[in-house]
Amino acid sequence: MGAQGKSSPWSMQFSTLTIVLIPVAIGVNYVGKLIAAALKLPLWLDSIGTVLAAMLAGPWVGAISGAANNVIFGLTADPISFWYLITSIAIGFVVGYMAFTGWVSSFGRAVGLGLIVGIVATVVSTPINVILWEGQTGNVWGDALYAYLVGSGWPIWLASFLDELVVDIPDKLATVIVSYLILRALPERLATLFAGGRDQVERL
Amino acid sequence: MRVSLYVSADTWLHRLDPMTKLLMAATGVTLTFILTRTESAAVLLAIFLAALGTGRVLRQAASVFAGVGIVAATFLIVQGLVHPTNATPLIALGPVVLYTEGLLIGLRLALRLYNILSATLILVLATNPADLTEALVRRGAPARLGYVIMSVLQIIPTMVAQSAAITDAQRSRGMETEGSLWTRAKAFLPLMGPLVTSSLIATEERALALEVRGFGSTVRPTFLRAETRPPHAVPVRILCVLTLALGATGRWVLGW
Amino acid sequence: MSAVIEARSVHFHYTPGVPVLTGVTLSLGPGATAIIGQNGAGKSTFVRLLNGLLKPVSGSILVNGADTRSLTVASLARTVGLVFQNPSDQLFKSRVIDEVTFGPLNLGFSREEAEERAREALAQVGLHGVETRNPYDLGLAERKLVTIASVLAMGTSALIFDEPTIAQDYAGVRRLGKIVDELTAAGRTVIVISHDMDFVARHCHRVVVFSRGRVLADGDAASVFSRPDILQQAALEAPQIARLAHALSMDQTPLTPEQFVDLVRRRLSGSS
Amino acid sequence: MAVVEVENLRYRYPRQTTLALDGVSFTAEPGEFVGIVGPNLSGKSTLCHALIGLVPHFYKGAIGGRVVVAGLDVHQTPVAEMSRRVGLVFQNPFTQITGAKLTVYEEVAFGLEYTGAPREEMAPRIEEALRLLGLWELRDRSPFALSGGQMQRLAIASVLAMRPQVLVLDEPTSQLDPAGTREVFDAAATLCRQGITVIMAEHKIELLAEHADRLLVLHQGRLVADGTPRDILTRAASRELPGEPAPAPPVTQAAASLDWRMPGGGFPVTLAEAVAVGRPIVERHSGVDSR
Repeated sequence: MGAQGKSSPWSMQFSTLTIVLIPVAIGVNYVGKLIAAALKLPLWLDSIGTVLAAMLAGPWVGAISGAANNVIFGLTADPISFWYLITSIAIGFVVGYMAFTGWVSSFGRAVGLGLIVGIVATVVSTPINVILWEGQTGNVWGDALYAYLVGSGWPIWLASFLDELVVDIPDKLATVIVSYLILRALPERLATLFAGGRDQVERL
Repeated sequence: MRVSLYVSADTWLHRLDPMTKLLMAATGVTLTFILTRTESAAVLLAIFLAALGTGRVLRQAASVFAGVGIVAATFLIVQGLVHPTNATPLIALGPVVLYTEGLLIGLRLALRLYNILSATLILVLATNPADLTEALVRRGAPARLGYVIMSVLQIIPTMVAQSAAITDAQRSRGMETEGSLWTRAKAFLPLMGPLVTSSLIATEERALALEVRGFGSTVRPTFLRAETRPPHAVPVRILCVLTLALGATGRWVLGW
Repeated sequence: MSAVIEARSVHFHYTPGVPVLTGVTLSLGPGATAIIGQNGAGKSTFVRLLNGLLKPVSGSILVNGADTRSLTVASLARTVGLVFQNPSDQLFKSRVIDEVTFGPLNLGFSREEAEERAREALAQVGLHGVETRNPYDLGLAERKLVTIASVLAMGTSALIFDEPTIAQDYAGVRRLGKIVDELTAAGRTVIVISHDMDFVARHCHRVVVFSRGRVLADGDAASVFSRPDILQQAALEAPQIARLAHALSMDQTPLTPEQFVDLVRRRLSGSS
Repeated sequence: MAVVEVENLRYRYPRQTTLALDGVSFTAEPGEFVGIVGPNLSGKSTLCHALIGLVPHFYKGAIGGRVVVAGLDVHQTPVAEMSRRVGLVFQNPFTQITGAKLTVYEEVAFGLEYTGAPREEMAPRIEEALRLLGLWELRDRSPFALSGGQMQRLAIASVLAMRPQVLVLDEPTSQLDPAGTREVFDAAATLCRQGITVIMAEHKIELLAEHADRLLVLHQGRLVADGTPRDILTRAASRELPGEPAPAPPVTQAAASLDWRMPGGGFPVTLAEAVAVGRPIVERHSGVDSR
């Protein structure tokens, strides 16, 4: 289902439908974070929309959703999110491409995808953290680990990587699993709609 | 329920056109990375706060600042405790020792955080997102990108309202939203699922509604309002460029 | 299986200074009661108070004698079921059967019991062979029936329907009417919020008129629909057939075309 | 001269085996109010979408026959181009608000901006549309702060500013309360009087009976009846239509049972007609003079 129906994952044709999908994805990111906070869950869960957009409409739409997410919140509500633009783009690309190659076909594979996304997010975010904040993430638990590691003489890069990793792995794993469960419950009609953008009209 | 932090008012800052304020924010962020010494960063922060103050948005800025207070505190504590260059103990609370070198680095990080924030907030707090978007589209940004930005800000409140209705519906079916971590975690999917599915279904009608309003049109869009630029925009822009030059000179020639 | 819900001078507001309900006193028992009124009259707020989603600012709501303030929504869900207007506010499972068992499982039934109840509920709303379908792949009318079944499966003695007929076609409306009739016949307490006066007239014995947060009228359907003055005050209209009878100065208020035809025939034969 | 010509229209959605529309033909004249009735999934929405080209351009699938609206062959013309001749309004008032504009006034400008209308033309066209729909006083409000009926009128005003010759409404009142429903029907009637052709798919048969000049009855994708409300509803009340596509209004049902006929034949379809027909009959037998 979803992106697999398409001829190539890298096709860059955007229908009105895929354009409309982007603000919805960003809204889902936002509300996901809100609900997670309301339920006092120890995770952000703020990229479900980006992940789903990528699963449904491919890597470009995923990446654009991720980018637009951070630009918009950066310019309106949370200036720091602007700096993690590249992380969101990477998540969109990775999920979009891997969904196309069959990584959302079963629960087990979705777990694998979640781990990969967590690692990718960490790899991309670590340099940003090092450049901006000497490698800290601002997350209390992650930074506690960072403090312990640096205090025991670990290099900042490695400590920063692990600081981000302990936060990102559970978060992205949960994000991808939730997205996978939602994707699986989507009606066929919807999947057809997003996959059908490039069909030709036949004559009867 | 609003996403944007923008507050409308009538000050020199609000009257400036969006592109000038974008230039101001960009200048401010660039200077933050050019002038990295603690003293220079403090001077920059003072300048940014002055701009926010005269633009009458300091109160809103303060609440954003407070929101990242914990992050700033973490910088001070963690760097003060463990930075590799730490040598001079400053404060000792039992076994916990905070060092001068680390604290200074933590202070610099905190200043950087607040400088990036306040420079950006000059744009964010005093610019209507609609005006900024339109200004960008006028300068050749894709009109569809303009749509995306604006509709996000409007769609989010309706999605938040719908998530309240969904919460009501699921609680009415006996779902608990409080209790152990597992109970709360189990509630996430029943709350999120209907929101995502119905939002995605609504994209169809939304896309149709845009199509019938000419959204797929390939002609260059026109604009309801003519663009205006206040007289003080030009001096402000020149000032930005001069400050940037001064900052660069200061850093690489004078060693600020 | 019946429930009595009592509202005692209930006041409610979301924002202080903007009252939504101002002193509603109402006792709701077995049988079908319609709550009608303009948008913003406080109907939807009122029913959210009945199942504990909202708590009165002052006054109290008693469900079978127990104050809703002392009960959680989850525990009230055993007694009072609420079917929301929009099916997409609750559907999240990929199979109908899982959607319908969600409520019973929340109430602590075992999976077998829950599935047993779900199958009964689906049969009761007249849905057959859809257990493994995706609810969103069903038509709108069927999707609504799934949400009703998902509440019926919880076996509550009181059931509230918020705008059941919205966006339904004629066949869908008739099916919903049949469900209301059956529940009423089984002695349940049924509350229907609706703008569809023909539906209300046909399926609800009692009609409560809400206007600006208070009860403007309360009585059997015929007596309420015979008062155009009150209905006008609430920006409502009687069913078309009742308006016809009124315009023809007939002394009784018919609720359905069949009743009107009877009245006319009796009158014609009586005077000839 | 017909402004809408539909000839043997057949359509099948992608990945489906049955036709959603099967040999539909009809025409509509300028200023005519045409109602489309039929159960859910009978093809009402599909037909509405076909009049502006969303079927087939947006949905793809397979199409046959001919649709000409305002002189343009819909199957050959992009939707953006059609949108200047045909307006389409949907069920849900919320999803039609573009979400990209902050005020009612700007919302109406959206379509004009995207189709590149010259700025000097915008103000008069927006004002005209808002005044016709009775929204001029609300022009500075946020679109999301409107009531359902107002929002739906805003959706109509937004397509009206494009100066269409044909306005298509797809179940525009299904989400509205009675007051909002009235607002939308009154607005549609006003536009008809301006010479705009209104085509409305609706379940609320009482209101269609009152306002429409003609009713089209769809059943399983086929057009099974086309005639005046009196003709169609008389047949419906006499159970002469296939399935149960269009239940007659309660007054028509009652009149049919009592065989109360209009002077020109057929049963009354509105309250006023039923009163006019029924009063002499009832009063003749009442004994008391009610006037």
